[in-house]
Amino acid sequence: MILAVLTVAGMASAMGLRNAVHCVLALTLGFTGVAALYLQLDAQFVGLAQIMVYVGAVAILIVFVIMMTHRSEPAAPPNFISLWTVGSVVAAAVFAVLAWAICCSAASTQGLPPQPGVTVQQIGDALMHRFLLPLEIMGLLLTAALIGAVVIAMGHKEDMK
Amino acid sequence: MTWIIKNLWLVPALPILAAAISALLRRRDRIAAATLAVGSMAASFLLSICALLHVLTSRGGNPIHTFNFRWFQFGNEWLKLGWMLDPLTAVMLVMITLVGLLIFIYSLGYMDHDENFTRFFCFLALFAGAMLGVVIANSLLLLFMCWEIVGLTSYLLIGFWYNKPEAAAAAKKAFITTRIGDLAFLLGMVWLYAKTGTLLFYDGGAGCLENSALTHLVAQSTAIGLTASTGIALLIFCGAAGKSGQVPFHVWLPDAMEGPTPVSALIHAATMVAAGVFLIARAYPLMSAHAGFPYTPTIALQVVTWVGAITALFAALIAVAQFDIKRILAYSTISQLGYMMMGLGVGGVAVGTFHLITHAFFKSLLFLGTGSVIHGCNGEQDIRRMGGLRRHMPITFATYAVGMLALCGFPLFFSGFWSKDDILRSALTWSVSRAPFYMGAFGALLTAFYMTRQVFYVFGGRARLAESSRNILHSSHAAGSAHASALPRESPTVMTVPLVILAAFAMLLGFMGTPAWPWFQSFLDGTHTTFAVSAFSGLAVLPVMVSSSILVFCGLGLGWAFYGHKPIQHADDLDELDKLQPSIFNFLGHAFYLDALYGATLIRWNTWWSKVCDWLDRWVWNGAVQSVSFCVLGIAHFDDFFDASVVNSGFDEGCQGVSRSGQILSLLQDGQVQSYMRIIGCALIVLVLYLLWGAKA
Amino acid sequence: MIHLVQLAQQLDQVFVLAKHWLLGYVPAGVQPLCSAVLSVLSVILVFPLLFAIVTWIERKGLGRMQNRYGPNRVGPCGILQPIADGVKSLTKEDIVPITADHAVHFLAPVLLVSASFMDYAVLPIGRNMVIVNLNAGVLFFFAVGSLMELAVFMAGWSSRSKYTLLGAMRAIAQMISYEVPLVLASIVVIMQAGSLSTVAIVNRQATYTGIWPHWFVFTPWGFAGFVLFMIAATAESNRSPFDLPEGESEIIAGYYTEYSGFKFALFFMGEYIGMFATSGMAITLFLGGWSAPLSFLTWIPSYFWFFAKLLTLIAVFIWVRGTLPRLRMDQLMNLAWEFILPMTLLNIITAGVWYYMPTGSIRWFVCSCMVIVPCILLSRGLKQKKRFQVRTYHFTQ
Amino acid sequence: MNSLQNYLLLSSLLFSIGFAGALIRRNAILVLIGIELMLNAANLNFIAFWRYGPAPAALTGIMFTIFSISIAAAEAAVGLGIILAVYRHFRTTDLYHMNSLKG
Repeated sequence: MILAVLTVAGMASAMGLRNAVHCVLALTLGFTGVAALYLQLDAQFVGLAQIMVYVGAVAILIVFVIMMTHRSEPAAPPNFISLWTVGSVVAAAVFAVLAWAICCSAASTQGLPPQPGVTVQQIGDALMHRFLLPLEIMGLLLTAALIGAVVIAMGHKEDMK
Repeated sequence: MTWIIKNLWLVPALPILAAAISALLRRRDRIAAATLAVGSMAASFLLSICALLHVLTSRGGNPIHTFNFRWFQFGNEWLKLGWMLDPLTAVMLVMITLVGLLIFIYSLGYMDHDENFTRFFCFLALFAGAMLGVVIANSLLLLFMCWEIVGLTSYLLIGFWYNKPEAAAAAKKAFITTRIGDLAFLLGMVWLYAKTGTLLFYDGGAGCLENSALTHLVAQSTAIGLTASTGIALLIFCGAAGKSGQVPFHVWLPDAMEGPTPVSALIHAATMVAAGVFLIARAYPLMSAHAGFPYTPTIALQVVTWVGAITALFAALIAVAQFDIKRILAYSTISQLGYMMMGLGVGGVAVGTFHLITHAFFKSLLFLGTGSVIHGCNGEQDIRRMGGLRRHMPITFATYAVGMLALCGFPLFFSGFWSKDDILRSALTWSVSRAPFYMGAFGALLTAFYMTRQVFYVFGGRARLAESSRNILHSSHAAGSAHASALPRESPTVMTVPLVILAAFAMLLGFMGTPAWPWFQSFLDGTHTTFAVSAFSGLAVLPVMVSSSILVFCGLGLGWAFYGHKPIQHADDLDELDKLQPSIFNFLGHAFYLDALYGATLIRWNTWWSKVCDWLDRWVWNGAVQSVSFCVLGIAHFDDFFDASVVNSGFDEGCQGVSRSGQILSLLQDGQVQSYMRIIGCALIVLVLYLLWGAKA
Repeated sequence: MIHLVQLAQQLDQVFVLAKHWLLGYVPAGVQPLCSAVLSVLSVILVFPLLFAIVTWIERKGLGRMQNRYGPNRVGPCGILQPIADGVKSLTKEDIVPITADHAVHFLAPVLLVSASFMDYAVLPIGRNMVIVNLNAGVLFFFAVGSLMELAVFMAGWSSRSKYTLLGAMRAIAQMISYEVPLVLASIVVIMQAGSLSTVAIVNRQATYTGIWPHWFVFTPWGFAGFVLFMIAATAESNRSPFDLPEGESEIIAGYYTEYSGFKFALFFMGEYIGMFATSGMAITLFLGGWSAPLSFLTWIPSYFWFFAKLLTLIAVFIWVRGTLPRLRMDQLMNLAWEFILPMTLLNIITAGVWYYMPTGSIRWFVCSCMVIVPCILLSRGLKQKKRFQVRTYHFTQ
Repeated sequence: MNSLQNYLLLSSLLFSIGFAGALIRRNAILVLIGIELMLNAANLNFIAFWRYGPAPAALTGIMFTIFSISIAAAEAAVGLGIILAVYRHFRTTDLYHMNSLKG
């Protein structure tokens, strides 16, 4: 419960604050909360991976980009208010519909099954056997993403020199 | 001895390992690279000897030993790889490793001056490893991988002197041409996997070359009426044809001669181009999978035969009129490959493979001899500028003569005779048609002829090298011509010794497969054999032998008549044939001039036809046309009026309407990401609502 | 004899027993909470004490290396110096720059220190002496370690000063690029132990053949991994020779330039605690955790061994700091990406080979070659990249 | 209180928060953050369903989450790279000014 509140607060402030860096800090709070939720759901590996990837990598990455493109949020254009209202209304509607769907669904009423003692070893085995091909593809994707990101970001290096 | 089956992977692994290490070496430690390559090659030669011995000792029982393992799992099924050891594999292994070893040693001398010595040996070793992998592969997938590596290394080696533009171009050409074939090969592989669910050749009854799968394949038939097996076989044959330069795809092989000569010998004469033939031999059960009536060859085999026969004749014709010493051999290689394909088609695995093996030896011998010649002439490749080398390089001449006689199929003492004779004999008894036999026979005649021509040009006559001022331009490696002396000289021992060894093999190998004692064939077929002179009196044995030897003699005689008895005087003399039949000669010289040929015929035909049409026009059609034209004019006027008044206006209206609506619609596209996302959100809401509705109702 | 053995075991488990004894007095409902509190408290009490001692040792040691007395005023040969420092930093005024982002500026040191304390949750300090035995313990360690980068960034960014920002950026770049080899270097151990749980890893190493322990450091890949891990750890905890983020000569004190008083002390402590934690992880992964170095020394309590190893590693840290000069930024990055990273990757391969080869001297030979040869090659590559020349500075530009 | 329902509600709440952020904020980076939030919500769903689902031993939920986390990392890297490139071009990260695709 506390975790949920923490997470939601973090996320909400991440979206709400005006200063981009504050947003990122709040975001890390939210990520940590989600990770804690994973831990609560006995998914240790995923939770810690979440912290490592998001807090350790993504957040820092975002911070770097913010540092490189640092501007305070630009002044509100004429339609800012309408943008704000429409956006929030749509989002709220989405939430309402989803919540309704969840409440109606029958799947959500069952209780907690006994804890599955998932060790990291099992995950590794699964990755190496049943999910080998996805794993390979993932590696390929990550490599491609790495190169692509470098190329895109460093594209104009010679111009800058 | 069974450990050899477990450890057969070492045979290709060693050269590849050597290649990997020498890839890490720096350019200047040449010794290390050479030692690595040659040593690994020698080691795998010994291993393959062991393999051969093992196969020999374990005759009688199941001749095919396989070792399969799981590679990796995707979804819930495993992809399996494996290697196999059967007579074919063993023979190929020994052949490749032996020839490869000799060529490696040879290129120690040949590439001595090259500054990329290390890289060269790295590539060579990699190639050898991949080739051996092709041979031992028990899985079509593994075979395909090694096949591709082979293609890659051939690309790298053809373009080894990549600063020569034509070398680079040739490399590209070779790579792309073979790719076309490999694409078909890949398709066939995928098709096969889809049908049989395995790519292993032999898997204890579950393999794709074993009866269960084959019957399954034969049973199914495709849209165009071919059985699935035939379709797959044809696709695979495309790959094979691409690799071993059969007629549609032969264009890359002559250009591939831009590479260093040892490469031409190893890759484009002995091993790689034979890989295609090997592939057909390996997939022979698939090729010959017949739907019931076994006595007519399958469509696949017929295709193989015809393509082979055509190639054999066609390439032999072209070879007659070439002047580049290596191109002559290239075309003869193509035609010999055609023979092999034909042999496979008409006579089965044994016949084709026998010619493959013998050809590998004498053709690499020829190429190495060529290399030695070129080396001696400081990179001169034009046979008109050589001549008289008989005196300057005797060893080369002797060995070259052996190779040449073997290639011509000089009776009784040379391997080429027996293997070619074998092919011709089975072609004669082919049930479908006799044409391949005649084409093959004529090809044999031509072969003898052009080889004689080449030999007389190169070794006979008086030395014309002195007058060649362009040898620097021709020189394939600058370092070679650095210490260029006008007089040709014999090559170093490290180059001549392999020549001698190969020559010995080129002579002796033939006796493995004489009709009297068809040891080789029976070894491949797994049957037992005995020595029997009486076999000569068998069906069409002696006649074929006699006829083919007569053909050979005719060829030799013709060659002598043209080039021998009156030695060529000057480099710029016209070729004898050229004097005799300039048109035909040029025509062949430019590899059938295909475009010009079409041009000539079509145009002549056209002119004639146009004359006829002209007459018809003038006296028959004209009146009719006149009358018709008036009606047309009338209609045209009416149309014009109709357009102007009716269609145009309506059409304009339509255009305006479209553009207006476009403008209106484009308001939606305001380029704001977030408005798009807003719409997405609304769509999501609608979707969920719809799903809920569905759930409720 | 039996008595001695029992005594040894009692001595070994004394803290655990004490904890259980104390827990006996609290109602069963709150026992888990209390046990957690007790363990955490013990950590929070022990390690700052260690920190105090280590600062003194370090200053003395550095002094000796640089031919000067270290602190020698307060107490006998300055032994009380840490206390004086503590009092001073507590009583100093806590200055916050006017433009600083107060909340973040305050949170940064807290986050740093708490993160560095969280590291100890998975360190087995002695037999049965680990706070939580996660089955992804090592992962937890690194996850928490990645929190520190965030704290560093918060500190540097929030105090709105170019020095701090530069320092923070440097520190983060360095930490990120050295976290990769840190993790990769520890993967070999995970491969061998087949588990991510620190306890399992230590238990795996706590056996003996003859008198020799099965520490991972006594294998080729283990040794290479250990060295690489220590290098990466030095960089990770911003210590010399990798202390660019706080290079006094360039950027005054790096990201905590603008801190003073108690917060500064917190940063200082956080760094040291983090260093201890990393060394502890190195000990757990490679040096057999709390297990005794020789089989006949097992009667000495396990925690004693742990702290002995810890102090040794710290001594090594101090020694290195006193010995090596500071690297340039590009040298730092080159070292990370061109030497350490490839070495760790190769090391992983080596560990795999080791795992699948039959035991024997061949295995030793092959694996040592697989480690040594690339090491030589790579280092040669590094040296070739460096060109020695007289560097001229142009002040007129 | 820790029923599946609550987790789903929480994740949908997170999702819509992220969505709102993506809709409202005009700093491209923050929009990216919003997208990350949505991904996290989805992952939370996966984990929750895995935990409460019929066959937790199948690990499918965990696998999905691991893969989607790594995809998210890649996506963040590429996205930020793109943002940097765009910033070099427009000198701003304000989505409002990036409307060159306007019809």
